Amino acid sequence: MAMLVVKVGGGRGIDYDAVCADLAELHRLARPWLLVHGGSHETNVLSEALGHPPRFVTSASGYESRYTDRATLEIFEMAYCGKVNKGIVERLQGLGVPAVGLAGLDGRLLSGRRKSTLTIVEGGKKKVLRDDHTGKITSVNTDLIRVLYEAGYVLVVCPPAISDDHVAVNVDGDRAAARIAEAVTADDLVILSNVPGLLRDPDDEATLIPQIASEALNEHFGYAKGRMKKKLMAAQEALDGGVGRVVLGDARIAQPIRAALGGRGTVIGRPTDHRA
Amino acid sequence: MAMLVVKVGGGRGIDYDAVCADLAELHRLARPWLLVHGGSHETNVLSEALGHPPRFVTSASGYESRYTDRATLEIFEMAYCGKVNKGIVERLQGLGVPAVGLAGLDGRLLSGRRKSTLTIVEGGKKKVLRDDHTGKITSVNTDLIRVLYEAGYVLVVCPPAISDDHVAVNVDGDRAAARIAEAVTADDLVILSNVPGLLRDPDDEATLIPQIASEALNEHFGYAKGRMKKKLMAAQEALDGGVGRVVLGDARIAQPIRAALGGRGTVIGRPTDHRA
Amino acid sequence: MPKCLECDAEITLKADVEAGEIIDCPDCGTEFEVRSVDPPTLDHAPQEEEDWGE
Amino acid sequence: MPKCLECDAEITLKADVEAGEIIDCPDCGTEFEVRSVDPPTLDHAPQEEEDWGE
Repeated sequence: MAMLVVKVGGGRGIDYDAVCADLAELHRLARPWLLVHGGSHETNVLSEALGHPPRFVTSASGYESRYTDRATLEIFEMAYCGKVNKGIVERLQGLGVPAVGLAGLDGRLLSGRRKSTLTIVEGGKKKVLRDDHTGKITSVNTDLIRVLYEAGYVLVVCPPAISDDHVAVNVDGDRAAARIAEAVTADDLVILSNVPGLLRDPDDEATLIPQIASEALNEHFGYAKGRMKKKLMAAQEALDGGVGRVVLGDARIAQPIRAALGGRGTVIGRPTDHRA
Repeated sequence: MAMLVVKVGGGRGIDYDAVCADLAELHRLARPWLLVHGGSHETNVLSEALGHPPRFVTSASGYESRYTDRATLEIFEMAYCGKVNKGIVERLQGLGVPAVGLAGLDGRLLSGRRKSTLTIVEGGKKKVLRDDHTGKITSVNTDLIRVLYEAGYVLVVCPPAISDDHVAVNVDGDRAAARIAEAVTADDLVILSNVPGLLRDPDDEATLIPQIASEALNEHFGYAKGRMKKKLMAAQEALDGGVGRVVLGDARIAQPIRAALGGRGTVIGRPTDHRA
Repeated sequence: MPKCLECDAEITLKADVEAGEIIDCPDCGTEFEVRSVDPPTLDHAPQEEEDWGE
Repeated sequence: MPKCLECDAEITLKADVEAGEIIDCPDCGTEFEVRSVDPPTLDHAPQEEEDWGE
């Protein structure tokens, strides 16, 4: 049975109980999966509470990202690797899933190349940020994944990754999921977030785009703004990496993963096989 | 080579860089070890900053512990599993050690029995606390440890454990290290903290007790107050579990682990073999 | 006024009594936990397990 | 006043210039990063890598 990679976002309104219940059912049905999760909402709340409010910057080429200085990185780790990761592991254990939570740091599960500088536009000025702990994933430690799955465990993974110069780096969770899906030759990558999928009009959930062929994905980037743009980039990278189908699904509905596997949301690549 | 279990406290003034450098050297010398770490100082700082100040309670039988309601447990996870655990893994990776950070939750590495109630004395009154997420370790998942060590990885472990009813529970780090040392049949358990070892007079570091025979340990409980009392309990449990030697060492000195292995601190059980 | 669950003696609760507090029956000495103050309800105090925790 | 590292033209820094800011040489258009404001020192602007991040 090919591996299923599921990415669940960390935004507001994500129902981890429903996601975990669905994952537990898939585990019971012997469908192997690996979960990658976010934690941006928790990180924002924690940053504010600790008097180090999040600073989002827009790169010269228009991408928004969290400026991750050392203090932010440690807050990021507390939210992602501490609260969210262990909260999910606790839920899954309670549902009979032998879950193991790992950050990309652990055993160099996710290695990345740290960007030495980030050029941003802020207050009408172009600026260079130097101590941004951000990177791009260059490799996935499939050996560590294989060892744990062969021993019967199931992985719950989150950033940060670790750079070649051994520094923890914040990486985009959706693209991390895509790289993992590619590395484990997953058939499906399901990306769940607090929106139904790719919408022609972001403010109108009725404008959901149900199906996009791989080669047509490029033409749809125009519909995506902010985080959705990164999800499309992730989908493109997964498809390029041999993943057959990427589904952008809604994390707020009941049985969100099986709904996505059944074609609910935006299916990119291989159309849903309704006989399965 | 028998396993060495090292416990490093989470108190103020712990020099994780020195501890990690020492561990990396031992790894280079092919001396297998497993690290258990604390994080109480970070947890206190975080609790205060989040407006949920730590509440330490004293049980009817005189033991002090952190009252761990659900909110405290999540702060505890952020500090232990997020900041401290991943900070140590990051340092070790930078020193060439293939470290993997796990909480006791992960893969049920540490299972515990949750105390349903805690009877405390506070403000001259005896009280029952109900939603205390505290427990005692009942079993260690040696299978998960073996799988990862055989694959060449090295473990960095911290609480919480997971209870039989699948709830994350705060467990005493020193006693967790003792149970792990017993489970992996370690020769040595080194417990490092921000004191030189067991002192006859806690305020005078010159009153260090260098050597205690296993059978004489009981007579020395009188010298221990607060956290040190728990370290002696942990030492007793490790010795009862077949661990040959427990050394209470100072985490603030250079090469703290090799100093402890060389007999510096309070050696309990098998005297230090100076030929080794 | 709540009654002792063992010997039926009447137990007067102090003004500053709190939920969760443990009190003893003045007659037979049995320990009770004040489960709630209003209305005052008592329950046998939980059996004290050896404590531990971080 | 700092000089352009390419064409030696003099580059006047605005009053609100910040360390890390990128400015262009008015003559040859080369981009520089203001490494420090006082004393004003310039360096070639870093080559822009495709960005990413959470």
